[in-house]
Amino acid sequence: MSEQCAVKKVTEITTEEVERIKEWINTEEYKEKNMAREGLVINPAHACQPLGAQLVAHGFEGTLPFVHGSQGCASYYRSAFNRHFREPAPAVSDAMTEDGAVFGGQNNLFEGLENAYTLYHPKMIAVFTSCMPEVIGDDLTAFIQNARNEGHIPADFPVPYANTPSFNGTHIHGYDPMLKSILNTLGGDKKVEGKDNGSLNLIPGFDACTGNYREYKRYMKAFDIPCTLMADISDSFDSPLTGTYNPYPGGTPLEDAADALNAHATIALQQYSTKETMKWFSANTDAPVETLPMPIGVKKTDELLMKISELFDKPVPQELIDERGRAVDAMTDAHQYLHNKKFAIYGDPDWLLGVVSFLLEMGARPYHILCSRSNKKFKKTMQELLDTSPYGADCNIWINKDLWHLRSLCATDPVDALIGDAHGKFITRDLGIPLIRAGFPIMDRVNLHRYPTIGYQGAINLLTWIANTFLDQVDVTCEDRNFEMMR
Amino acid sequence: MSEQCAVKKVTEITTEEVERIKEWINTEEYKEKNMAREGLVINPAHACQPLGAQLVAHGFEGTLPFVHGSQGCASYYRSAFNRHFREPAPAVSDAMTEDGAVFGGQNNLFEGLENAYTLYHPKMIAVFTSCMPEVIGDDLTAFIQNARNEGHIPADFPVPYANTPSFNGTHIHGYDPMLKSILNTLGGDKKVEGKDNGSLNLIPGFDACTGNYREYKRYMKAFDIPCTLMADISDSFDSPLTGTYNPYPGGTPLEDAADALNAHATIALQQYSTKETMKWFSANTDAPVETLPMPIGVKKTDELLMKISELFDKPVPQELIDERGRAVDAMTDAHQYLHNKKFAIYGDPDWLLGVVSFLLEMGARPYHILCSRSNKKFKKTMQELLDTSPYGADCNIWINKDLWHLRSLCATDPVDALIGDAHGKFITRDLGIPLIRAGFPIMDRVNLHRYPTIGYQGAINLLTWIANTFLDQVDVTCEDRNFEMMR
Amino acid sequence: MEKTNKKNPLEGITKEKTQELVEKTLDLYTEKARAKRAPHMSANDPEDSGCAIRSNRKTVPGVMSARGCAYAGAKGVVWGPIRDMVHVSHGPIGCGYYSWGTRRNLVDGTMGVDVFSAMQFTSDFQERDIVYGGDEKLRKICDEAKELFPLTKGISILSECPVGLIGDDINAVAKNAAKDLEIPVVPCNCEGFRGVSQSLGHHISNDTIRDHIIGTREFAEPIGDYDIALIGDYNIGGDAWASKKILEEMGLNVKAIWTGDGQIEHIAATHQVKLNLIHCYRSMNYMAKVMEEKYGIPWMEFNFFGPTQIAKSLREIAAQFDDKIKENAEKVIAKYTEPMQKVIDEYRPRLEGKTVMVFVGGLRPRHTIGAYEDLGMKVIASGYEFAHTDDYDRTYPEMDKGTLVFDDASEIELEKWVEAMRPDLVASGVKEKYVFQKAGVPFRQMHSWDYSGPYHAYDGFPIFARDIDMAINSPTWGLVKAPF
Amino acid sequence: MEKTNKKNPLEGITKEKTQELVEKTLDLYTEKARAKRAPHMSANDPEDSGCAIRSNRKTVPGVMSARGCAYAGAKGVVWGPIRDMVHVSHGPIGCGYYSWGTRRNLVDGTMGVDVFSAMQFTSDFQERDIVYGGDEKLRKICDEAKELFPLTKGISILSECPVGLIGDDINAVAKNAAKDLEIPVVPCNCEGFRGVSQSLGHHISNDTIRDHIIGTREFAEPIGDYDIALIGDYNIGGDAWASKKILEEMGLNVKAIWTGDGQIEHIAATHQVKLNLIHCYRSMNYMAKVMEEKYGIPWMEFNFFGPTQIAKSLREIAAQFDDKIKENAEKVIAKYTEPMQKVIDEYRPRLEGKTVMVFVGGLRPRHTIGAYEDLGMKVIASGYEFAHTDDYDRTYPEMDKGTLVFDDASEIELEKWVEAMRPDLVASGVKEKYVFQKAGVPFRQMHSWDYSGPYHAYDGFPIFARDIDMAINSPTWGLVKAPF
Repeated sequence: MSEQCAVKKVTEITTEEVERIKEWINTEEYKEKNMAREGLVINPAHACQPLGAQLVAHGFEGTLPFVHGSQGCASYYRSAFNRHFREPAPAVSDAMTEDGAVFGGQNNLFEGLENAYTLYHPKMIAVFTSCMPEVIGDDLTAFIQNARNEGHIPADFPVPYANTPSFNGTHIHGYDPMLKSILNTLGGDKKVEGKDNGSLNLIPGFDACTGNYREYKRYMKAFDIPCTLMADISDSFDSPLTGTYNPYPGGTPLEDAADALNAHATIALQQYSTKETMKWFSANTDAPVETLPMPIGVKKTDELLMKISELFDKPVPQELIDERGRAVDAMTDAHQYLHNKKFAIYGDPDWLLGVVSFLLEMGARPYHILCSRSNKKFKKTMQELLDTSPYGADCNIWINKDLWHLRSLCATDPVDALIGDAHGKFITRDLGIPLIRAGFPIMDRVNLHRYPTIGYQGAINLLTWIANTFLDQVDVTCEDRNFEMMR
Repeated sequence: MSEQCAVKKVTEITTEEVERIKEWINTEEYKEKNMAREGLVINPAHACQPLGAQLVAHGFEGTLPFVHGSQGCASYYRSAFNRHFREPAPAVSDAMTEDGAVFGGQNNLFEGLENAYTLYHPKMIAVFTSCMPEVIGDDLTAFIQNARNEGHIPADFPVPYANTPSFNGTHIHGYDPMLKSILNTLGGDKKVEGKDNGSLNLIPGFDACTGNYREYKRYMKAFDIPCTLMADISDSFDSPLTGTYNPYPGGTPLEDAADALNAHATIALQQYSTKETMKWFSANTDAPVETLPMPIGVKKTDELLMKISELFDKPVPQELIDERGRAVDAMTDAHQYLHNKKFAIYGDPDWLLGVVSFLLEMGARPYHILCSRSNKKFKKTMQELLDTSPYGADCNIWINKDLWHLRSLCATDPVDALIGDAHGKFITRDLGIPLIRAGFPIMDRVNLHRYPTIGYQGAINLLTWIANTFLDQVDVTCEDRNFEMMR
Repeated sequence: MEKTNKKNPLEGITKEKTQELVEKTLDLYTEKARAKRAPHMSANDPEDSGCAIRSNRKTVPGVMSARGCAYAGAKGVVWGPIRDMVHVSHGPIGCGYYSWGTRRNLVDGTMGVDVFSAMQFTSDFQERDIVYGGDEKLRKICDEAKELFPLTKGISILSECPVGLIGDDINAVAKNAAKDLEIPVVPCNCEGFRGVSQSLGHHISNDTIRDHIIGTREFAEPIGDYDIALIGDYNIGGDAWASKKILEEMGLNVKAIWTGDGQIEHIAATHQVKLNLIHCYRSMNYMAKVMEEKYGIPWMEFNFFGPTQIAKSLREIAAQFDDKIKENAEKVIAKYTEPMQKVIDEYRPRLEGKTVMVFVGGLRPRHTIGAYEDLGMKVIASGYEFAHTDDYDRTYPEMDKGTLVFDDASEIELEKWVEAMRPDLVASGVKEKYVFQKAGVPFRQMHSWDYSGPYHAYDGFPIFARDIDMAINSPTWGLVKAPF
Repeated sequence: MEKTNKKNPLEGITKEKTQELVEKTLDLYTEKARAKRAPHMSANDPEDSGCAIRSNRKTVPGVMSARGCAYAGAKGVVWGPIRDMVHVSHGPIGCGYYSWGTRRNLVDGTMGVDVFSAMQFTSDFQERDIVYGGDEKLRKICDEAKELFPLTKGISILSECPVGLIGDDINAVAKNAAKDLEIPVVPCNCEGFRGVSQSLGHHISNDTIRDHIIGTREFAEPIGDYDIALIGDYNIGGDAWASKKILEEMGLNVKAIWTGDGQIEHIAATHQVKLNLIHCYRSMNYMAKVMEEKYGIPWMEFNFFGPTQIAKSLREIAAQFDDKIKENAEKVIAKYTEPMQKVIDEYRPRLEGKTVMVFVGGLRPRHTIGAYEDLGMKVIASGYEFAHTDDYDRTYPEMDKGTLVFDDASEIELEKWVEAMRPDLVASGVKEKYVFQKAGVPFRQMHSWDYSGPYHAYDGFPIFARDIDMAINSPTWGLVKAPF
């Protein structure tokens, strides 16, 4: 930039240029160029590991999430949750700076743990890392042991920790090690041979829908089976406004979590965000350990209920059978609004498998399925799901693609609606396709995370949002002569 | 038309004429003319009495609604329910025709009762009238006694009946006498001096939201107080699809209804649709009989819970206190989307009082409140409610006006949104104002009647619909430069 | 009659078995009711019409009938669709309210300005109107209608039950109002208690059109040889627009439509057309006959459901005209052959051998048979809500031997038959829809096209095919039985 | 310091009481942390700046800080708002993801065509990039950005933590790419671990603008006497548009905005303007000084919050120009006096005597004081997230004696202070918002204007007033305490 050439004049982009490019980015030619991208990622549909770890931490009783790394990281994770839930997200960091790069972060961790323990009176501090300590290779195991030895925290105070490098996987991959570490820290040594506490460990996986957690608990109550719902954020991120701020509302009771290895059975409801945790269960208990699909739609919910029924030798409660029937009723009544409609869906792999399953149940076509960080196994699993239905034929699975890819796909091979988080809204604006908001994050609408998307009521909710979005669209876009009272 | 003048030519309305009138009907001048209407009613926001009676009938165990009158009436009531609930609405009529006008409808009633009893195996037949027998003065008391005497129905078979003339009041006024008659028929003679069965009679009033009924039951379960929810349509009009048709799913158990006079207390949740019934309770029992406002919004829900708590000397359950806090939280978080927004609302009087109360809680302005058949008492009650809040200042209450009046009002003195049933959609189309659908009937969207509008969750639901409607509108109508990720 | 994967949908259907089913169904009734209902249902024999179904009788009290009333026939069917008039539901609030926006008779124009069909006008009778009479109010209503809707081309007054019982003289009011307001004001005594079904409402309305409308206008332009009227198309979901389109493609001029998207002055000048084409025979055959008698206009029935019947009808219509029209008809048929075949190729494999039970009104119980057959399906039972003998006479030959034909079925009969015959689709009305869906049986509303449409003509068939397929093959049916 | 219905919002606020509160707050800490935090908070004394607040120090580990990092300062504040460049968040996925669309720096143009601010570009580092370095990928990214967005006027490369740790040479990559692609490609080493807050990110970014941009363009049209640049307005919710509007109304030409709705070539030519007007002193005073030194451009601070400060600023700005501009300024002030008075008349009665605690970044902790005062309110506590000494020097005189001034507060301090001082409003960020709302305290996000805005200039004040009123007076606060 310091060359000695004559200084150029300020130029303005002409309207013609803008119009030309505006058209061009909707073309097949542009799509080809766009899909060929190798380096640049544009509008990705995923965040980084520590976010998942922090979600887990918020889900345990009295637990303070603790970011070992730069303070800005913690601010980012916290505000991401603030915006989605419109709730506090108390978490601290140990504010590593340049000197950390040189000397490592042990001193920051010491001081941080001591202050956090003193100021915020947590029952547990859950430590996870952001990039910096991962790059420089901080040894958390040693550091935390040293912190105990040096009295920065009491010897018996639980400090689970997880390595959650942001340059590997996504937020769902940070969920797993943090959960495993918490369970191992609290109860890794508490397995009692032959003991069966009669309860179910239920592991939702990364899920930012508080309504889902409440629904899981309601289901288990209906079964009358004691349940330890792991990383239960339903109260942490949906607490009453009473005039008194409580930084730790709700969460999985630590005592229950500590007894996890003595449970009657363990079920995970996502497979991609719970792998390590489930391995840990399998390695440490002889009780049944099952990984089921996320129960979105009728069939996947059936699967969960049947499994619970089988594991606990209890019939599915009539209350839930009736709910099922009501969901099927609603779906039948509204099938004509979704039948053969094409959807573009983007999000986390387990969630995608669930929503796709639901759409297929409705005779809808999950036409563009986009998972921004995933692998061939996911692609295969998804393809197998698509193959179970004629409505899955000719549908497309896109892995390791982003929302700018999706924009090109929808511009050249359109769909009737998008389903996904708020980040898809630019596609819907540009292409005039409605967005049904679900998943994480939703920072431009209120309360949606309070409504379950799992289970039978979740199916009704999804159906309501989708069908009524189409009906709204008809009423807005139809000609006067087709504007009608009934739909 | 038979004059001997030259036959005129077919004329076409010119585009200019259309444009001129199209503008004219939005003017102040037109509004004045329109508001001055004395005879013609255009697009009314209310139906007729028998519909309310039929709703009540559907709400009791094994009960077959029976229209004494023209068969077309029954078809109309049934299809109105079919379309709103997307559910069966089994009901019969005795198909009176011309000869009924001459000889009265006794023979039709005899034959009808006999056939209905034989074919549909009801546990109770609830008879109500449409116009014809009301005009000719059929004596139901005598007819039904005669039917028993002549063996068309068994002597002890319950046949409550109600006079529900369509030329008087609205659907909410048919609810009342039918409910009273059912309770009187089943249990009018069953009051046992000193007996208190410990339960609460809860009377929702005319309400076509199945979600509300379920919510009432859930509340009472949370209180752990036995409750007889009267005219409980929650299963009748939201039954599972199982492959087997059951004409009488759910409904208030007749045995419970028969014991109503021995309840610990009775609460009605609407005042305008339950007057006769509540008089009957007051006359026949010494237990507390209370008429509360429909519990829409936080304050009115508080009132209900406090009353239950007081009557049964039980604290409000923590579960509901937490729900309250979560509703207040959601309302606080979203207040900025509703604050000072103007609404036009139309519907039944009790429902209007509830929705207005909720809007005032949100700092919103219920600017045009329209009740198509009501009286000065309602107007006064509503004005008192408006007077409790600065946001009620300058708001307008319109009684005995219709939706064509409302169109003029909204055209000349606009609002930000309408709240009401599907019939308002033409106003929203013409004037570009969004419609938030609530109330009865909604025949152009799915599932909305499944979501409670009462109670704390109802407040969250209303809030979600309203706030997200505005946010949708912003995202659709804003300029590109104001299209944003967060809202 | 168990459901199997049969390719022949009629397999197992015999006169004997069907008659046995009829008997079993009648066993549900008391003796008296049985006697009344027995003549209304029978196994069909296309070659022997001795099995004639009794029809157009009073509905048995206490059964669950699908029928409406005379008012419904007048407001919902004949008068309501006329777009440029104010149709006043005269009497209490309900009748107009329930029939508001629920029949999908679409119209072109600007609501509240030059078209009014989507609106609901009523006199909202109160007790005092019953006691003191509603004539004065009615007159006020006419004045207000004209004042607020200056472009209205007329007013119809559709009486509800009380009006006929309290002795109001709506004819006198209408006459005076017509004179003063200088637009037709048509009194229609279609009180709901008259007759046995909506059918009488059609007839009464036809009479009022005959007495007050027909012949009161002439077309501004000269009459042409190809001028026709389309009678008995109510433009449900745009049906009339689809029908009109291909009639015009074959060179005919559709001068008036009765009454879908109808314009009253065009209807008034219909006496000038060269041919009346009648689709819904039931509701309007009487008018065709009147025009034939009075003005010598020939009329013919036709059927625009499904490509086979459409082609047949186009040729039959063309046969009434010259060679040019005949050639045009062939061109139209040729033009649509391939697209229709594509529809059939797409959906027939998914629908082949499926069976249907039909129970609706008007023309559909027989007219839709061919459309189902184009998709490889069979109507195994068909019934009318409010037919007359001439409807049944036209139906027997269309139905296979042993299939069930019936009249004014009560819901319990339908349930019994569906249980026994297990049709793959029930095609009936909204009151029946959710009953059969609860029973796990696919269903389409065939009065309102289930909020879809059009189903008429070439534009309609692809939509019809798609809708039938999605109803029958929706994967939601696979969810009905819980696995636990 | 109990909350009362006092009309004098400062009643009961004394240096002693505030200092006592400070001490109590510090009691929460360990000795070590107490020593670190103590110098960051004090009771104000506008006449005695001896109480200087310590600032721009490392955040204490383990407290709940509101601070961001250098990357946040570079991406979110300085570079991100420049609309016509592709800003690449270089490193792992998260930083770019979390900062995507969350700062409301609005832009004019067509997204993905000629403006890119609402988009998120990242190199999405994977393990292999950490191990083998990301330079090659970065170069590919530059090429792809130029290919897919041919109208981009440049590329910024905003380094995240790992980049600085693994020894990548983004300067070399950028230099080559700039040469090949013929657009500025600006490497910005704003790794999050650098410095103590986003403040260093601003500085680093300013340095890169200085080194790579300033002086590389000249305006196409001749330079005029009234040409100015608007520095430190990030167009949150349209702020810069509101500011620009009245500057132009008074006859000035806003040639460049730094950086809200910014255009890189205009920024590059800013060295030609006659005056730099600086709103957000914190983030950009350095650049103003650079331009003063290097190009002799005078600069001045101003304040566009609330009519009192706006009028004062307009006069001060005008004082830099000739009489024409001075007259214009008076005209502008006169024009808006009545509408602003109407706003005050509407809201002041509802807000008179209300108190505010402010804790935000940039200029707002002092600049918004006057706007609250226009509404009859008092700021009783104010603090900065990432200020320097010069910020505090400018703040003491604006705050009343005994009010609380603080730096880099941790959440627990804020809680303590709010509990004790019971302000009627807390004005801070999203991380604090729901904490204080849970405590029943009205709150507005004052980084993002809580998704409202603009708040700057005359267009902004009515919106500011409305928002403050609705936050404080929302009837939802009356619902907080359950009656049971």
